Amino acid sequence: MLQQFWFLLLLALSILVCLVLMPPSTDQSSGYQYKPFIMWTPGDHVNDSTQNEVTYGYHPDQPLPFSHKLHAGDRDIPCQFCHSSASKSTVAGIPTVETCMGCHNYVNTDAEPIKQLKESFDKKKPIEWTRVHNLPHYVRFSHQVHLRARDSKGELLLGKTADEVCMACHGPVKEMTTASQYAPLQMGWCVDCHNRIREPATESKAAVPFAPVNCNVCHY
Amino acid sequence: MSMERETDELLRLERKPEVFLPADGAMEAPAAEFVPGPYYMSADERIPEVADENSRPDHGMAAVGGVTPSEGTTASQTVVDRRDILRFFSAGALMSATACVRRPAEKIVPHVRQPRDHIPGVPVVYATTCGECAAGCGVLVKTREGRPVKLEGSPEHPISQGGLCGMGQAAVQGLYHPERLKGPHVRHGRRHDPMNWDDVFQQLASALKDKKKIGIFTGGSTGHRHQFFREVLERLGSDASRLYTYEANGLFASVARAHEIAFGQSDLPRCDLKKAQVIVGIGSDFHDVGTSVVYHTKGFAQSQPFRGGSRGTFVQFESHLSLTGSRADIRHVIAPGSETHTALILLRSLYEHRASRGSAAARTQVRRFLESYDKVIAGAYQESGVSRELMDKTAEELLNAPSLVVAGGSASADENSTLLQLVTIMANVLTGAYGSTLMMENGWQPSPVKVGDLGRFLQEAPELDALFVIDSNPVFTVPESWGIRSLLEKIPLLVSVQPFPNEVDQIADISLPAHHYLESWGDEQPVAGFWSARQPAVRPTTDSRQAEDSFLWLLAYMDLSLPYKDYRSWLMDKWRRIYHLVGTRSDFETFFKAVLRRGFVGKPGSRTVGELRDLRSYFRELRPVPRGLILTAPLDSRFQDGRSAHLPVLQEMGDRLTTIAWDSWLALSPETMRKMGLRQNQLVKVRGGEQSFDVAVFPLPGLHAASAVIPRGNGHLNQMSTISYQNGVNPLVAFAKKEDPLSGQPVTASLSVELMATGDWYRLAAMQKQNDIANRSDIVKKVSLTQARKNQHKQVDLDTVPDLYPALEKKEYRWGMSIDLSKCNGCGACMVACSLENNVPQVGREQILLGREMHWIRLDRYFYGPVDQPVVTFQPVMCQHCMHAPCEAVCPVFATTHDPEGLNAMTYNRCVGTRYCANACPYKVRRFNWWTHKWGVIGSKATDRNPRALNPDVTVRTRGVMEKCSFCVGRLRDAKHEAKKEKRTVRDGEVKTACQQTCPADAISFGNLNDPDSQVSRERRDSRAYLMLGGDPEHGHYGLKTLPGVSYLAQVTLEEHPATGFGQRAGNHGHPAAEESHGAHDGD
Amino acid sequence: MSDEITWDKTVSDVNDGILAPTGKPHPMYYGALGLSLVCLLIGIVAWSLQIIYGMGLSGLNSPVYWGTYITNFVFWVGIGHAGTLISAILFLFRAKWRNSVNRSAEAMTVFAVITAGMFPLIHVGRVWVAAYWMVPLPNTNQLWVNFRSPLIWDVFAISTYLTVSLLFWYMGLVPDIASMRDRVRGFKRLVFGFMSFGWTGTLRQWHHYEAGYGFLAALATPLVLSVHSIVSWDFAMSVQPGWHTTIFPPYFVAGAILSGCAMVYTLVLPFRTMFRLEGFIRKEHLEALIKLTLLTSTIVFYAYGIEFFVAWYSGNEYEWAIFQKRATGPYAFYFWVMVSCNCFFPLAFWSSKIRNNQVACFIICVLINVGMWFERYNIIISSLVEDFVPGSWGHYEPSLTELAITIGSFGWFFTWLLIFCRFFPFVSMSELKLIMPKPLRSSGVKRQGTGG
Amino acid sequence: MKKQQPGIVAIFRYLDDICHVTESIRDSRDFRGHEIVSFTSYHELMHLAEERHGPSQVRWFTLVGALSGVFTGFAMPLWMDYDWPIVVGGKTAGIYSVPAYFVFGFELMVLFGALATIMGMLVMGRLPNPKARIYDKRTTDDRFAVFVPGVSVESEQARLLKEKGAEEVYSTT
Repeated sequence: MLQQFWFLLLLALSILVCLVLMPPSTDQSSGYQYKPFIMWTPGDHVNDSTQNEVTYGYHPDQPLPFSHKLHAGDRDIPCQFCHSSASKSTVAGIPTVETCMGCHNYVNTDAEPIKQLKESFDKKKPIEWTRVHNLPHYVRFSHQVHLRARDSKGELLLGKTADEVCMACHGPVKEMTTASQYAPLQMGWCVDCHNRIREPATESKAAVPFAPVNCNVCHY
Repeated sequence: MSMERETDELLRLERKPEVFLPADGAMEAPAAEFVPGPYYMSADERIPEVADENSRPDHGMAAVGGVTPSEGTTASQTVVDRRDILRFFSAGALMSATACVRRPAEKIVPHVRQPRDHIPGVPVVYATTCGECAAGCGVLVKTREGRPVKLEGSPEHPISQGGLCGMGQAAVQGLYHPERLKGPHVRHGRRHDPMNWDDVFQQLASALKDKKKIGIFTGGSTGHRHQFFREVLERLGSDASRLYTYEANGLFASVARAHEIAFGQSDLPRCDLKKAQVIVGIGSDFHDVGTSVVYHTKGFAQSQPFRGGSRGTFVQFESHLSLTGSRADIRHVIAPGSETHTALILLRSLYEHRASRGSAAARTQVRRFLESYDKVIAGAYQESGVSRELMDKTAEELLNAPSLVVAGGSASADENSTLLQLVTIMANVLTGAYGSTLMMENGWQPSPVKVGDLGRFLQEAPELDALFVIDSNPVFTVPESWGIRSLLEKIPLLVSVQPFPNEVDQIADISLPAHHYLESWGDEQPVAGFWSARQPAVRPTTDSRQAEDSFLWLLAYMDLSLPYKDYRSWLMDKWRRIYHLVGTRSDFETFFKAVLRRGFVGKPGSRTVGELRDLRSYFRELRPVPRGLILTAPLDSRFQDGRSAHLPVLQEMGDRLTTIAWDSWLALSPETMRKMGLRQNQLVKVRGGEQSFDVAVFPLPGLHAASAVIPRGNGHLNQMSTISYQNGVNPLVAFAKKEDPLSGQPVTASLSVELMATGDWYRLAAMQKQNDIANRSDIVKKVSLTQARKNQHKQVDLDTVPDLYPALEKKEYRWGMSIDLSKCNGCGACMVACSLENNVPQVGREQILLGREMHWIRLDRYFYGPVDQPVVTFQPVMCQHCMHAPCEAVCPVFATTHDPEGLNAMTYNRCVGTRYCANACPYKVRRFNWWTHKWGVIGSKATDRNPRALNPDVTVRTRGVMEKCSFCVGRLRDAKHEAKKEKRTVRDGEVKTACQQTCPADAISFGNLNDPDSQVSRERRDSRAYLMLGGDPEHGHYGLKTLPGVSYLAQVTLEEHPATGFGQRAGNHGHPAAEESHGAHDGD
Repeated sequence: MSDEITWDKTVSDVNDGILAPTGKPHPMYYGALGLSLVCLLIGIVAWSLQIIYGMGLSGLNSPVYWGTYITNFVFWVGIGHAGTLISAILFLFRAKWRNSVNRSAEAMTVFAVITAGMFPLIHVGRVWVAAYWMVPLPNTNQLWVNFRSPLIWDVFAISTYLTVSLLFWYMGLVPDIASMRDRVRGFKRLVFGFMSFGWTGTLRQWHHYEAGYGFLAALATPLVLSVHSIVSWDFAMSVQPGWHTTIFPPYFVAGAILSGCAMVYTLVLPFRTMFRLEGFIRKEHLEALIKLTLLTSTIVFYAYGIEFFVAWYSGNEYEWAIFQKRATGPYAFYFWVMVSCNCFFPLAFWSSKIRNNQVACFIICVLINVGMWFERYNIIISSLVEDFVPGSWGHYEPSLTELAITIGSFGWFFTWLLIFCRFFPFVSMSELKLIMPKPLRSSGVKRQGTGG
Repeated sequence: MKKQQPGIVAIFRYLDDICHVTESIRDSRDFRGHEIVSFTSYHELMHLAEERHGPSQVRWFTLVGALSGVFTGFAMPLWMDYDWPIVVGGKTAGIYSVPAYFVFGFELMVLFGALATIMGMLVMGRLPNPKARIYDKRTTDDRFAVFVPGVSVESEQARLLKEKGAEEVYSTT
C-alpha cells in the first residue's frame, strides 16, 4: 500500500516537471523557432499585462467582413497602401474610411458591407475595429524602425520586399480572411529575433546582432 | 531684423511644414482622433466627429440654433477603465495564475477622413502663446492624436527663449482638469444647475435687453483682447470705460504708474538683464514672479553666472528670503516695509558719487528731490538698517559697469509701492540704465492693466446692471476687506466666464465656462511692436466656449451681431494692421499662417520719452516704516495669486525655499521663533489685522527679525475646486482696505501683527527635512571667483578612476548631463516639466508627510552660513545614471540594468518591488509606487488629472514597482531614429530632456559624453565640474566611484568682492557659532 | 559536564515521559495556542490588506525603503540559527547537553526560517510575480535572474538552509516517529509508519544513519555560518554608510546565534512546563545554554565596539556620521535598547546564581530577543534615514500594518511550533537516551528495574 | 501482505549484553542474516556495526552530491549569463562576476550534498521500507533485540542468546 503511494507521488512529480519544461505548442509553422529552453512560468502572464494564453490565432469578429486575402492577396494591394503610417510612425494605423472609399466609391458598391462603409462615410461615423495585435502597455514597439531595418549592405533585414517585412511578424496575411494573430508577441519571441539576426561575422569582428537587446529599447 | 530677412524667414518657415504644422489645422482637422495608443481607450473619448461642427460659431450666425456637442454622453460607465481591469488582474493574479483569462477586447477607431499632415503616433506641434500670466511667453504645444500632452517654451520666441516656468508647464493639467465646468451653469440659490448654451444665451439676451450699464472685469492682457471687450461693451450700449482690468501682481500697476508720473508714459520698461553686469534689487522678485519671469531668468542666466572668467554681481536688499534673493551674491536684510527708504538712501549715494550719470535737467530734479527729503533720508539709515558706507560702495559698483536697479516683490504691495518705483526710476536715471539695460524708448513692455481700474470699479460697480467677470478672480485676489464679494453679489446680473471655476462662479448668476488658452484664439504683445499669436491646439475638451466667442453669440442673440463669425475673424482683422506694420511682400493669408506657425512676429518700434519730471510732491504721502512684527503676503512663486492653485502638479512641486507642498505656512526668522518660544509646525493665531486666522509656523533663514511671511495664493474657499479648496490659508483676510494711493493696488504687505500660539500643531508637508549640508564635502561644491578664474583653462578628467575591472566598451553615445549650480535659481520648472513628461503621479499632502513624493527630479535646497544671512544653493538631483551603478547590481531580477549608451534603464514591468535598488542608491533618486496612483484621487483630495493628459510615450507605472529618471529615453530614442533615417549621428543639442528644455536659467545641458565637442563634454571637463559623491579626485579620493553621467558645475561665490562685506561673511561661514545656531534651527 | 548530571530517570522512562504528555498538555498550552492563532489572524488580515491596497499601507517611504519587514526577516533568520548550530556544530563538538534541547531548537529553526522566508514576499511590491521571478526558472522572457544580486544569494541561501534544516530535523525525528508508531495502532500507526519510512532500528540503519547525520552536520555547519553572512551581505553589498562594512558577516552570525540561543531558552522553559519535561531537560542543560548565550553576547558586544572603532578609524565622513547618529540621533533610543539588551543585561550571566535562576534567565533572554530585534531595526533604519545626501533625508515609523504583520509572524511561528509539539516529541528521544545512564548490567540499573 | 521470513527474536535489556552478543554472533554461520535492533545509536554498538558493515558508503553519496552542487553552482549562473549577458554595476556578465558565484557554488554544494546524503542514508539503510519488519515494539523504547532468521525457539541459537542474557526469546512467523 505504501509502495503504491510512493510510486504515485513520483509519477505526479515527474508529470509536474514535464509540464514545466514542456515547450509551448507552436501550431504555426514559421521561420521562428523556440529555443529548447523556452518555458512558461506563471509570472509571465499575470504581469499587469493584457497578454495571456490566447495569443496565437486570435481573430475576433470585426464590424465589417474585411478580407485581407481578397485585398492583399488576390488584388495584391501593398500593405502600406492602407496602413500608410507604418513607415512613418510607431503605429501602423488602421486606414480611414476615406481610404476605403477611394476605391469603393466605384468598386463593388452594391455589396452589403460596402453599403455599410458608405453609410459610415456619409454619417462621419468611424468604424470600430477590434484590435487583434495587442502588446502590453509597457512595451514600445515602433513599426517604422522595423520596416526600415537594413543590414550593412543596405538590404532590408526582415524580408526582400516591404510586404515581406510586414509578413515576417504578421504572418501570411495575404491568405487570411479575417486578420488573425500569427506571432505569440511574447518577449522571448521578440528577443529571439533580436538575437538571431546578426551581421555576418568577419575576420576581425564577431557576429554582432543588428538589433539591441537592452531593456530600455522596448521598456520605458 | 530687416524686412527682407523677415520675409525670407516667413518663407523659410512656410517651407518647413514639419516644424510647425498648419496653424489652423486644429480647427479644420478634428482633434477627436484616437489611435492605438495605450491610454486613449475609454469610450467617453470617442467624440463623434459630426456633432461639433454645428456647435462651433465658425459656421456663422446661421447656425445659431445648432445642437450642442453630445460628447461624453456615450455611456462611459459601461466601459471599465483599462487600468482598473489591470489592477483587478494583478490583485487576482495569484489565484488566476493558471486560469485562462479572456483578454479584454480593445477597439481601434480610425478617422473617417485623415486629417491633413497628421500621422497617428507622430506628435504634431503647434506654436502658441502662454496664457497663464501676462508675460506672454511663446510655447510649443506637443499634441499626440489631437491632444496636447506637453508644453515647451518656444526656442525662437524672444520672451521665453525656449524656457517655460512651472506654471506655464502645468497649464496642460489645467486643460484636462476634471473639474472644469461641463457646460454653462445657472445659479439658483446655492445650487448651480447646468443649462445648454442656447438657453443660457437666450436668458442672457433677455436679461440684458435694455440694460446699458454693463461692465466687464478681466485680468491683464497686452493683446487685442481688451480692445475686443471695449468694442463689445460699446455694441451692447454700455461704455468702453466699463472695462476694468486688474492683476493681483501689483508690480504692473506700480511700475506703469511710476513711469507715467516720471515720464508721462504708462508702460513698463523692459529689463534687459543680460546686459547688466551689476544688478541691485530692492525687494525685487524677478525670479519668483516679477513681470516676465522666464525672460528675466533667461537674461539673468546670461549675465550673472560665472562664464568666461567673469561674472556679474547681484545685490539684493530685502526683508525676507525670496527665490530672487537666494540668487544674490550679496544679500542685505532690511526691515520689512523699509524698501522705499532703502531706495532713497541708495539714490542719495548714487547722486553723490562723482561717476553718476543722467542729464543735467534730470540731475537737477534729483538734487531738488534729495534736498526736500533730506530729513527722511537721514532717518532712513536707521530704519532700514543699512549703513551709509555700504550704500556708497553699492552705488560705486552700480556706476562702474552696465547696471540696473530693480524693485518689486512684496515691496510692490504696500502703500509706498509706486513711490519705491519712482525712486528706482531716479536711481536708474543716475546709473544710466535707461537705454542700455532698461528699454523704455524701444522695446518697452506695454502694461497689461490700466492703472486705477480697481478703484474705479469699486465706485461704479453699485450702479452696474450686469457684470461679466472674465479670466479673473477678484473675490479671492483682492483682500476680503475690500468687499468685492458683497459688491458683486449686489450686481443684478453677474456672469462669470472662467476657464476654471473659481470664487466668482460661486456667486455668479450665470457661469459660462471659457476655453482654456490652449483651446483659444488670441494674441499678446509682450513687448511693444512684438506680437505673439495664440491659437487653439486642441478641440475643446469640455463644452466650453471662448469668452470672446460667447460675446459674439450673445450679441447675435440680441440682434446686435458684429460682422464677425468668430473671434478669430475679428482678430485677423486686427492683424491686418500688424501685417501692414510689418510690411512683408507676401499676402496676408501667407503672412498670418506663417506667423501662426512660428508663433510671433515683431517689428520693434521706438519712441521718445520725455525728461524726468519733478517728483517731489508725491512723496509727501510717504508712509513711515511700520513697527512691530510685520506680515507680508507675497505672491507665491508657484501659482502667483492663486490662479493655478487647482493644479496638483504645482501644489506638489512645493515651495522651493521651504519645500512645503500643499500647504500655507508662516515663515519666521529662526531667531524670532526662538525668542517667541515657537517651534516648527506650531499653529499660531495671527492677530492684529482685519481677521485673525491660524497658520503653522516654519523657520526660514534669511528673514528680518520683524518679518512674518505668508505667501498668498492658497486658502481658496471655492468648493468647485477640490484641489485648492481649504488648502492652506489665505493671508489676505488680515489686510484692511488700504491701497497704494498712486497705483490703486490693494495693500498686502507691511501689516503689523502679533502671533499667539494656539497650543495646537499642524504638520507642514516639507519635503526636505535637513536644511543644511551636514558637513558633507562632495555633494555641493563651491569655488571662489578667484579660484574659478585661476583654473578657468584647467581641465579635469572625472572619468578616470582606478578600477579593478576593465572599462566597458565605448559605444557611439554615452548620454550625460551637466548642471550648473551657479545658474540654477530653484524655480522648480524642471520638476513640473518632468512630472508631466513622464506621467509622474501627484500623491497629495498625506503621502508627502510620509515622505513619499514621486518627483523624478528633486531640487535640494541647502542653507549655509548664519541664519540671518544664509547662502542658498539649489541642487537639482535626478538619477545620476552611474556607470558603476550601485542599484543595478543588487536587483535580483534585472529590472534595472545598464544600457550600452550609459543609461541606467529601469524596466518597470520586470520590477518585483524589492526596493533594494533604492536602498543601494546613494543619491536616493528612486521612487517607489506605494499605491496604484489613481487618476481620480490625490490623498484625501478627490480629484486629480485626466488620464488623457498622460504622455503616451511613457509607460504608466503600476503599484509595487520602482521608477526613476530615465533621461527622457523616449526622446533619445526618437532622436536616434530621426538621425538614423538621415544616416548621421545625433547632433549636439538636437535632443533635450524635459527638464533641460524647460529650464529658464539654462542650468542643465545634456548630450553625448563620447563626443568630445559636445557642450556637456566640455562642461564635464571644466575645472568646476565635479561628480556628486565623487570625493576629491584632485587629491586622489574618488568617493563612491559610481561615475555618474550627471556632473555638476560648482557654484561660484563672490567672497573676495571688493565692494561688500562678503569676505567677512565668508569668514563666518563654517564658524562654530554660526553653525550651531543654524543647527539648532534644523533640529526643530 | 552533563556527565555529572544525576539523572532520576532512566532510558525506560523516556518514551513514556515524553510522549504521554503530548496528548494531554498543560492548560497553558491551549492558552498559548489560542493567542498564537489570534496573532496569526491579525497578520493574515494585515497582509491581505497590504496585497490588495499596496505597500503604501506600510510606513515605508523614500528614503527608508526597508523597515520592519526586513527587520523581521533578519530577526527570524537569526532565530533560525540556533537550531542548526545546536544540532550540527555542537554535535560535531560532541557537546552532550545539546541532545536534550536539539529537537526544540531544530523545530524552532524550521519554523523560524519559514517565517523569515515569508518576509521577503511580504515586503516586495508585487508578490504575485516576485515568487517566480526571483528564481531562475525557464520562462518566455528568456531572461534569467541577476546572480550578482545579494537577494538572489538570499534566495539560494535561505532555501538551502530551509531544506537542510528540514532534512536534519526530520532525520532526527525518524527514530522517534518509529517509537510513536510502536505505541499506537490503526490508522495512526499507518501514518506514523509512513512518516518513519519503516524505520526498524537495525544496526545497519543506525550505522548509515549515524554516518549520514555526521555528514549532514558537517555540511550544515558552514551553512549556518554562511546563511547569516549572506543575509548580512544584503546590507554589506550596498554602498550605504553603516551597512557597507566587512565586519557584518561575523557580526551577524554572532548576533544570530545569540538571538537563537536566547530564543531556545525562551521557548524551552515554558514548553518544559507545558509538556512536563522537567525530568529530561535538566537545569544543567539550561545552564549550558545560558553559557553559550553569554559567550555569543560578548562576541556581539565586541562587534558593536569594533564597528564603531572602524567607522571612526576609516576616516569616512559618511560612515562616522551614521555611527554618531546611531548613538545620539533621533533613533538613539533603539540603539541603547539594543546595547543594553544584548551587551549589558547578559553580563549578569557571569553570576552562576543568576544562571541557575530560571526566572531571571528567562527575563534576560526575552530582553535579548527584544534587543536583537532592535539591533536589526537599528541597523536598517538608522542607515537609511540619513545617508549620503542631506536633501533626501527622511524619517520612519512603522505603520499599524507593519506591526500587525510582525505580530502575525509571531503568531505564525508559535502556531506551528505549538502544533508540532502537540503531536511530536519535543525532545529527541533517541538522542536523549544516549546521554542518559547506559542500561548496563554492571551499574546500578537494578534500582530502576520497576521503571519498564 | 507477503509472508515474512520466520525466525526468532531475542530481547535484551542491557547494553553490555547486546554488545557481547553482537560481537560473538557476528561471524557465526549459525546466525547468518541476523539483525541487531537498537533503540538508539550507542557508541559501542556503532563501533560493532562498523566492524560488521565496514565504513558507511553514505560518504560517497555526499561527495558526489556536493561536487555536483559545486559544479551546478558555477555552471548555472555562468551559462545563464552567457545566454543573455546583461551589464549591471559597470561590469559585464560572466568571468568578471565569478566572485559572486562562489555563493552559489557553496550553497548548492551544501544543498545537493545534503540531499545526496539523505538519499544515501535511505538507500544504504534500505529505506523507505514499506514492508519493514517490526521485530518487537519494545525495540524503539528501551530494549535491544536480536533477530535470527530461519531458526526456532528450541534451536541452539536461541539457547545461546538466552545464555547471553536475553530476557525473552520467541519465534515470529
